[in-house]
Amino acid sequence: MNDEVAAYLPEVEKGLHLIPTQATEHAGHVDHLYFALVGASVVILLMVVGLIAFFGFRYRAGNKTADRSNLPSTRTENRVEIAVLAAMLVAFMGFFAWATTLYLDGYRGPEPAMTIDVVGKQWMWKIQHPDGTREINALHVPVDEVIRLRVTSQDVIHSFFVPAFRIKRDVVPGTEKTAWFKATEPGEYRLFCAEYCGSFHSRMLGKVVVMERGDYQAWLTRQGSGQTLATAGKQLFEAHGCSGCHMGKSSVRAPSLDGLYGRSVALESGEVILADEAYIRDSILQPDRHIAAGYEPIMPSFAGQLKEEEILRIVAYIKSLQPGDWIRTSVEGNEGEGQ
Amino acid sequence: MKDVRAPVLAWGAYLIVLGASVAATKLTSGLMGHVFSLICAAILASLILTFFMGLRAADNLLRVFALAGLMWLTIMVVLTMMDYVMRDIGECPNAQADEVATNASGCPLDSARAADNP
Amino acid sequence: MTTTPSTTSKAAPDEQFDDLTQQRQADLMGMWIFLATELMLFGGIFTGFTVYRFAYPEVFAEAATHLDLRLGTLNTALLVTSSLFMALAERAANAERRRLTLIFLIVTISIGVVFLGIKGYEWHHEYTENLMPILGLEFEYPGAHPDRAEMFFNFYYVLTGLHAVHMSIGLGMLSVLVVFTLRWRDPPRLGRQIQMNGLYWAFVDVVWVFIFTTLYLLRA
Amino acid sequence: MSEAAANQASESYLTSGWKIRDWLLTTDHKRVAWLYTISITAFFFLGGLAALVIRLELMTPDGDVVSADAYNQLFTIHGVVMVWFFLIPSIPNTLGNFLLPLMVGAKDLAFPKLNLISWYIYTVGGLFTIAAVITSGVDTGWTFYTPYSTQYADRAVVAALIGIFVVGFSSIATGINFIVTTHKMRAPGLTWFRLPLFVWANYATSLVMVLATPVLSATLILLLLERVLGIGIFDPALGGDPILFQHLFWFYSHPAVYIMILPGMGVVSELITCFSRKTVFGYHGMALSILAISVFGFLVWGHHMFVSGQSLYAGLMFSLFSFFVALPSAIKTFNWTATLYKGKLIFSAVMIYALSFVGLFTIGGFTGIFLASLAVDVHVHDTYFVVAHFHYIMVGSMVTAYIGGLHFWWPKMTGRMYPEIWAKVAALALFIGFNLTFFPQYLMGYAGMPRRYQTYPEDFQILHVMSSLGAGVLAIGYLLPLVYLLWSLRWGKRAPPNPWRAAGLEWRTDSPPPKHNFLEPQTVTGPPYDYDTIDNK
Repeated sequence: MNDEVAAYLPEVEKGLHLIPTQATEHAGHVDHLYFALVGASVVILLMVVGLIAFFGFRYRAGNKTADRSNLPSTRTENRVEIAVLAAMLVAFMGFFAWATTLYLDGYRGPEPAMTIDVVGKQWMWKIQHPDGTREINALHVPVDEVIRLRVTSQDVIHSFFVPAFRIKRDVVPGTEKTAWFKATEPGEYRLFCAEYCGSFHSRMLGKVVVMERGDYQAWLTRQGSGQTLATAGKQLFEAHGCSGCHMGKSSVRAPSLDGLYGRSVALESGEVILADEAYIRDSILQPDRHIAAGYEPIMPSFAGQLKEEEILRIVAYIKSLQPGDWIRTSVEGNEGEGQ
Repeated sequence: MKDVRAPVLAWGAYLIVLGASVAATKLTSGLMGHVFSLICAAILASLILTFFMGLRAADNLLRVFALAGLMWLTIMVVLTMMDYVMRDIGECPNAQADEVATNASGCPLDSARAADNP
Repeated sequence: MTTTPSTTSKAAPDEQFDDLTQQRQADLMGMWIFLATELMLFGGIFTGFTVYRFAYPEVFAEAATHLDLRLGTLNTALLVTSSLFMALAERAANAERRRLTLIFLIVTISIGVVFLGIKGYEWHHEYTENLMPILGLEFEYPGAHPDRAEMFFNFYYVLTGLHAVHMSIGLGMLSVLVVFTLRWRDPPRLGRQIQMNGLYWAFVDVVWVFIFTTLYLLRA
Repeated sequence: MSEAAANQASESYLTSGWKIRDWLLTTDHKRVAWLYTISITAFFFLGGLAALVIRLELMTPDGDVVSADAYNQLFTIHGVVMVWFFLIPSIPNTLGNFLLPLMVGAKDLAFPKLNLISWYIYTVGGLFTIAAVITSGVDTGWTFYTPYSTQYADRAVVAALIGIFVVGFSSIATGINFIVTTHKMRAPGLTWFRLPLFVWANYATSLVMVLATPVLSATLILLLLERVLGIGIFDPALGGDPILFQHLFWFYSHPAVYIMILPGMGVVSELITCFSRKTVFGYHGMALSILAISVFGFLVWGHHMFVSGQSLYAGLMFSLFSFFVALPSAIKTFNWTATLYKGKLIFSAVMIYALSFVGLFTIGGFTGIFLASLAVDVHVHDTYFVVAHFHYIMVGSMVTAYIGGLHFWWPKMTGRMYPEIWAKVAALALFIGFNLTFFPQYLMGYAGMPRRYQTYPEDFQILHVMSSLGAGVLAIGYLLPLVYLLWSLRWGKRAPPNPWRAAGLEWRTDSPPPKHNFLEPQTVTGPPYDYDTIDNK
């Protein structure tokens, strides 16, 4: 593998593992199903090949002594076919039930301990922890915790694939999907992009680092800032000039945003809309879409100016604002620390 | 020239049903009107199929082929909608949002929170 | 399939067939299968429309009110009238009445052209209202959710455009039939050809019924 | 009939007229079949060449043979050419075109001109696409997923889409032609359940072609409009859903897989019965299972989208249907094997091809069950496991059947015999080379090697090298028949009308057949594959 990506290759997973490391319980379960399938296929294949070989020898044209009388009647043929069909159907339904149960488990996880945002982008993985810590092409997680991933993409479809966890989730622009895992073994595991995404698809690699809980905390602290999403969002909010219109005295021109989240907002069109995450997000990217009643549609769109993870941060900031926060604190001061 | 009556009558019937369909749209609104219009569309289409396309006189095999197209279209629409109708149960970030007003991103499609393409 | 003029004598089928009945049945069946493929072609796009119609019901119903219902209705009526004349032309040809066939065909074509004219006028009207999100033209939509309304108009142009393409092909073939009728060489063969084209023409009408209903009529 | 006319009528279709016009404007289904055979062979070797460069690149973990973009263009060329310009038209348009009218006892297809036009459409569309792909490069993969194809990929995407769109009409034309011919032009006495399974298979294939291809056309139109006019049906910025594209695309492309494999099943059924000297086991079951596959094949497309973000429950349904579609395939495999029971087996080259088909199809089919199993699919989706699976079906089974069929009917098509020894060598090379190439890919797939990777972690190198070496052997398995079949055209032994003593109407006429196939109208009085009667004559 060339040098530019070598840095992202995990340390421990060297060597060819025909069955990749089982780093989650789910991985073990999937492997059991896999072995069962392999077993069934081998039996069937041996049967087919064995029969071909046996018939081939026994009924070769040169063998004049073989008994070729009493060919099965159409009726017998039908019976045999139905028997084969029934046997296959039973086996298949067994596999279907087994595989489906596992699949459902793999998608509807237990209550997560934390939710980590994953944004795919040509050709890197951007990861953002709940406390605002960010990393690229690496995902550090504590062991034995249920981790929920919220995945989306900034450009084309990618796919978040960690063989050691047996999980894969397409990362689709414009939608947000979730995946979860609970790693049981500390170590480093490969992260691949599994959906073709352009020139450097094969360089869109990363690693998942599973750490003991204490190590994870230490790692988080080492990452410095310890900035939460909301504080990071506040900085962006000010840096992009949002506060100029939305905050303080100037709120004549733009609605105040404290306590906005979860409220119903009356729109100029007469509709009433719930201010949820999507609404806040829409308002940043397409301000003209929902004009709050009594305001002019003068806000410019920030589409293209903000990166996906920056939007997530600003949304987190606005979500964190409690009613009256901005009135109590004139201009500078303590912002609400939501969540 | 025989059998001119049937197509002309079909044409008349067509215009009447069309009028009813348009009037229904004008007069009523919402689901009932829509369902009525769709039923009217089915009637209009079958009028054409039966009287202008000679399906009335055609042999069964042709009817089977005509129906096959329809069948396969149904398969496509039904199975595709099976995805969309049930999309994002438990996955949509706003699924728990209460019933207040129009949700800015009513599921299902738009867990697709409008994107940020430049 | 059968649009090429033939110089073979009147009663003989094409060389691969045993007799005319077989040929006629084969032609009919081929045409119907072709129509089934056409149905699936439009069906693919209708499936997409269904998905979004279901996902954004209010926006689509609202956006539909920006189409001209009067002109749409007029066009629907016109198209069925042309189908009627096409059916009459087929019967006239089978009765070997040349003048009548010619008149019916020309009426069919004229109505088709008027249909396309009205359609073009509608498009122009939407263009002047900035409701044509094509080639980067500005899209100014007065209602809520302009982006999803744009999706509605995308489907509107795809469906009506594809339909207009089919209309134009049909008009081209009908014009060829007019020439054949003028020549009047092999009337039974011409009858078959008119029948085949009539099927196509009526099918285009069927598609229009659904385009009209789903785009114009399912409105708020 | 005068004597001259009688002579003319009995003259072979190959000898009557060798001017350019006699070939390029022919409406004789047998000559059109040859036109198709030539174009298809050219496309096959072009696609194969791309595959060889890909395998060469993958010998080492680094990207050292071609650039990243060139690699992506290569697998796009390989996919587009092999799927649309080789696999889909392969058996139907060559063997099918040649044999279908012969097998039903007709003078020609129902619409001979349409047949010729379809070849022109196919060739022009194919060449246009190739020109676009080679000169300016398309790097979307053959799947054209949005939004990559609409907003990010290279410019020539438009040209490639137009080319593929155009070629779709050739499929539709062929489908219509075959269906009508099968329905309306059967010889007297040739009832549905007396038809050879090859005809059944081509009939079912045609149904799929006719019902699925237009949806591909619609999808391509939408892609084109999005790229050219900015009508963004799949554009997330407008609330569009990129996954909708996948639904529409796979509504065609999954059934297309059955377009590729069903004719192969038909061919193999003919070959096995002939060289077992015995009727097929469970004829009705075989015929009906072909139809069942073509219908059920339409209900399973969502299994390409288990991790794409379609709804969980849609995933469940598609998984269930995918298990169902495996049932008729299982029946067929079982019946081919059971056909050998109490036969008089002759292990000619053709039989070796047929039996390798059964083995490879069993492996390919069973790994399909892995992929239908949701939880396993999540892990192996978009890895080399999938690549191996569909190559076992499309190359291992389908191409083997095609080449086997070509050998079987070669005497009929050309009037010449091929050298049997070389054919056996080629058949073995094909079988060994194929397994060496693709079996390691199953292993690396489960080990986590994603597909469409130009560079990869070193651990996988050993398996990649095995695979690349296998590809070399496989190439020999393909080149050999090309050489000795061409050789036989001139130096091969003259073939009698029925060198295999095979059943079926096509063997009742001369090799090669006269222009109108049969000198007298044929009637059928008994069941197909009546080898008892033939052998006891």
